[in-house]
Amino acid sequence: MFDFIVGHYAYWFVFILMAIGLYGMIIKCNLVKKLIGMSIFQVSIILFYVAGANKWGATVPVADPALGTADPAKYINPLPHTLMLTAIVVGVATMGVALALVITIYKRYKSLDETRLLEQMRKEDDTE
Amino acid sequence: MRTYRPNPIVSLVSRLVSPFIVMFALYVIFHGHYSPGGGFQGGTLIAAALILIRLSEGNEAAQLQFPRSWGTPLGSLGVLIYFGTGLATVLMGGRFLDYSVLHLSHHVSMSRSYGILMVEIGVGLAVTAILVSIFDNLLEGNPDV
Amino acid sequence: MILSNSPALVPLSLLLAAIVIPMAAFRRRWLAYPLALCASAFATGISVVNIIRVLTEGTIHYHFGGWIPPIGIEYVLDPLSSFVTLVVNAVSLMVLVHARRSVAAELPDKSMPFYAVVMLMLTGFNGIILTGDFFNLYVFLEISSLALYGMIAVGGRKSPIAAFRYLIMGTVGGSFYLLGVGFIYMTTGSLNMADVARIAPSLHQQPALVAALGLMITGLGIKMAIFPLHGWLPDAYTYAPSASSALIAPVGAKVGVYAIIRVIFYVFGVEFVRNSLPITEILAWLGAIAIIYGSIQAIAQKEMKRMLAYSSVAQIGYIGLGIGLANPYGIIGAVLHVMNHALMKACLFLVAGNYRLKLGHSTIPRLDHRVRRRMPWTTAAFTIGALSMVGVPPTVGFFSKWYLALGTIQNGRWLFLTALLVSSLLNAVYFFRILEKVYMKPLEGEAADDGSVSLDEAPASMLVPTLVLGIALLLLGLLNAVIVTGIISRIVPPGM
Amino acid sequence: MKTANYIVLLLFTGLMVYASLGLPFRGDPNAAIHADESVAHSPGAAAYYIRNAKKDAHTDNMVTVILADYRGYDTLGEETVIMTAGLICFMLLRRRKEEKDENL
Repeated sequence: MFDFIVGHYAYWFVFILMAIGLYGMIIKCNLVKKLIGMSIFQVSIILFYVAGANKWGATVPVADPALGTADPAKYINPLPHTLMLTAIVVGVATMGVALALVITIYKRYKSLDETRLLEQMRKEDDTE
Repeated sequence: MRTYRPNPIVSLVSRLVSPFIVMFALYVIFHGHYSPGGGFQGGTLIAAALILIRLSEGNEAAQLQFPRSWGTPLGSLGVLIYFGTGLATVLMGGRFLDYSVLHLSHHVSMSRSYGILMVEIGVGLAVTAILVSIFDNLLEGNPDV
Repeated sequence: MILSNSPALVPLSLLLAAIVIPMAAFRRRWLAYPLALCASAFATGISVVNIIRVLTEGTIHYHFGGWIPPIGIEYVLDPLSSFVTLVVNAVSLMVLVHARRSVAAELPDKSMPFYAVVMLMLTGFNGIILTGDFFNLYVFLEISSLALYGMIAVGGRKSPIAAFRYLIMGTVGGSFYLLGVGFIYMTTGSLNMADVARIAPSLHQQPALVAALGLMITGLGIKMAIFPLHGWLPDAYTYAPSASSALIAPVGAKVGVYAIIRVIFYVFGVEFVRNSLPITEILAWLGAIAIIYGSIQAIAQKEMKRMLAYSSVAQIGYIGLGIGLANPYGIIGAVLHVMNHALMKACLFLVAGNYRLKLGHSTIPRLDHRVRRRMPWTTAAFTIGALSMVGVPPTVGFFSKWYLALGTIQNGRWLFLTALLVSSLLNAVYFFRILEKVYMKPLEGEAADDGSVSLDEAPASMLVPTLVLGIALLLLGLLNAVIVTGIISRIVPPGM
Repeated sequence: MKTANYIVLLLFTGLMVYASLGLPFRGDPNAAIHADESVAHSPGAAAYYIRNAKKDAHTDNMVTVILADYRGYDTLGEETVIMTAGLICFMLLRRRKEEKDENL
C-alpha cells in the first residue's frame, strides 16, 4: 500500500493540476482566465510525461564516458523529454494565436467576458 | 498613445546584458550536441534578447536592430533550412531526413552529427524570427499602444 | 525517386508551398495563389499515384530517416489512408479553384498569409491521415487546428469570438488526445500504432489503457464535432469567410472521423473496445441523436451557411452511427459517407459562395424564382446537391445511406433505422423549402418584374468547380459499385 | 450549463484517478517504457536510443539525437506549428499602411 502511494503520488499531484487547469478553461468566463487555465493544463501534461520518464538511480540522458552507454538503467528515459520539447512549442504557438484573438476581440467589443460577448453577438445576429 | 520616457538604468542594463544573452544562446545552440540545449532553447534566448531591447529602448529604436518586416520571411527561411536538409537527403537517394546519405564526412556517424547541426541552426533561426514577429504583431494589434 | 518517396510527398509538397509562399509572395502578392494551386494539384496527382500503388502492391510503409518503426516514425499507406487523402486533396483542389474570386472580394489585403495558412491546414490533414505514429498525429493535429483557428478568425466582426471558442474546445481536445497518448506510452512503451496494436491485447483491460481509449475518443470527438461536443461548429462555419468555410466544412471534421476509425478498429480492435468501454454503443446513440437534432436545427435556420453547418452536425451523426455499428456494412457506409459528405458539402458551400458574390446574400427567405433565371447553372448544381443530401437514388447520397441501413438491419437495430428514415424526411423538408422558392411559379403580384431579370451567372472560375462537383455527385453515384468493391471493401478491418 | 461543466470536471478527475491505478510505479527501472523489448517482442525505443545514440550520430546528448534524427519528422512538424502561429498573428493583427497612417 505504502509502496503504491510512493510510486504514484507524483501522478496524483499532476492530476490535481490538470483539474485546476480544466476548471479554468471550461468554467471561468473571462477569456484571459481561460487562457491561464489552458496554460496550466498543458504544463500539467508536460509534467505527467516527464514524471513518467524517471528512473531511480539514473542520470541525465547525456552520454557520460565514465558510465558508458551499454546499460540503459544508468540514464533516464530520453524519449518523453524529446516529445515534451515539441509539446512546449505547440503550447507556445497556441498561446500566441489565442492572445492575437483576444486582442482582436477586445479591439472590437471592448469586453473580455464570454457571456456578455455571446449576448452581444446574438443581438447583432438578430438586427442583421 | 502612451508616451515613452527613457529610464537610464533600465536602458543601460538591458543594453549591457543583451549581447551576453545572444552569446549564451549561440553556445546553447552549438553546444547542444554535448550538453542539454539545442535549436529551440537557443532560439528562444536570442528572441528574449531582442525583445528585451524592444521593451527597454522602445519599438522605434529596436527597429534598427531587427526590423519588423524581417520576421515572417526569416522564419520561413529557418523552416526552409530544415526542409531543405530533408529535401537534399531525398535528392541524394535516401529517405526523408536520412542524414547518412549526405556524405558530409567520411564517417556515417559524423555525417549524421553535421546533419543534426544544420537542422538545429534552422530551428534556432525560425524560432527567433517567429517569436519576435509574434511579439511585434501583438504590439501592433494592441489598441492601447 | 518520386515513386519511392510518394507517401511522404503528399504533405511535404504542401508544406513546401506553405514555406515558399511567405518568402516569394512577400512583395509580389499575386504569386501566392498560383503557388498554392500548383501544390494542391501536385498533391492530388501524387494521391492518385498512391492509390494506384496501394491497389497493385498492397500496404506500403515509409520510414522517415530510414529508421524502422518503433525507433523512428513511419507513414502507412493502406487502402483507407490512400482513399481519404485522395478525397481530401481532390475536394480541396476544387474549392481552391473556386476560392480565388471570393478571397479577392472578402480578404483583399490578406491573400498572401491566407493561402499559406490554407496550405498548412492541408499539410496537417494529410499528415494526420498518413501517419502511423501516435505523437506525430498529435503534432499534425495541432498544425491543422491552429490553421483552422486562423482561417475562421479572419472573417467579419464576430469571427474571432467563434474562433476563440473553437480554440478553447480544440485545445481541450488536443490535450486529451496527448494525455491518452501518454497513458498508452506509459503502459505499452511504444508510440507506433501497429506496435501498440500488437501489445495491447496482452494487457487485458488495463485501467490506464481503458482511460487512454476514453480520452482519445473524447479528444478526437471534439475535433470531429460529434453531437454533445459540436458546440463550436455552427458559429465557426457561419462567421468564417466564404472561402474558409468552403474549405473547412467538407474536410475539416472528416479528419477526426478518420482518426477515430484508426484508433478504434486498427489500434485497439473491436474486441478490446467492446470489452472495456461501450464506446461503439455510445457513438452509435450519439450519432442517432445528432442526426435528428442537427436536422431539426437546420430547419429552423434562415441563413444558408448556418443551415449547412447544422446539416453537417447531422451528417457527422451518420458517420458516427456507421462507426458505432461496428459491422462491415456500417464501416463501408461510414467511409463512403466521408467521401459523399465531402463532395456534397463542398458543392453546397460553393453554391452559397456564388449566391453571396452575385446576390450579395445567402439568406433563405430572400431567395425566389428570379434566382433561377439569373443563375441557372448554380441553381442546377444546388438542386443536385440537395437531392443528394436527401438521398434520392442516382446520386451518391443514396448509397451511403443504403449501406448504413443495411448495417442497422444486420445488427437488428430498428430504432437506428427509424432515425435514418426520419432524418431523410427532415432533410427533404429543409432542402425542398429552398427548391420550392426557386422553382415554383411566382404569385400573381410578383410576376410583373419577370422580364427584367437577365442571365447573370457567377464567373467561370467559380462556376466550373461548382458544376464539376455537381456532376461528380451523379457520376460517382453511378460508379458507386466500382468504388465499394474496388477500394472500400478492402478497408473493413480484420476480425470483423 | 455551469452544472454540466462541473459534472464534466468530476468525471474527468474520476477517470484520471481510475487510470492512475494501472500506471507503473514512478521510477521503476523495469517499467514498460524503459524495457529493452516489449511484450510483443518489438524493440523498446528508449533503451535502443540510450544504447545507440552515441554510436549512430557521434553526439553525446541523446535528446538532441532523438529530436533531430530518430524523430526528426516530429521536429519538422513542430517548426511548422510555430510558423503557422507566426503567420496567423501576421494575418490577424498586421494593419495596412493607410490604416496605420489614419491612426497616427
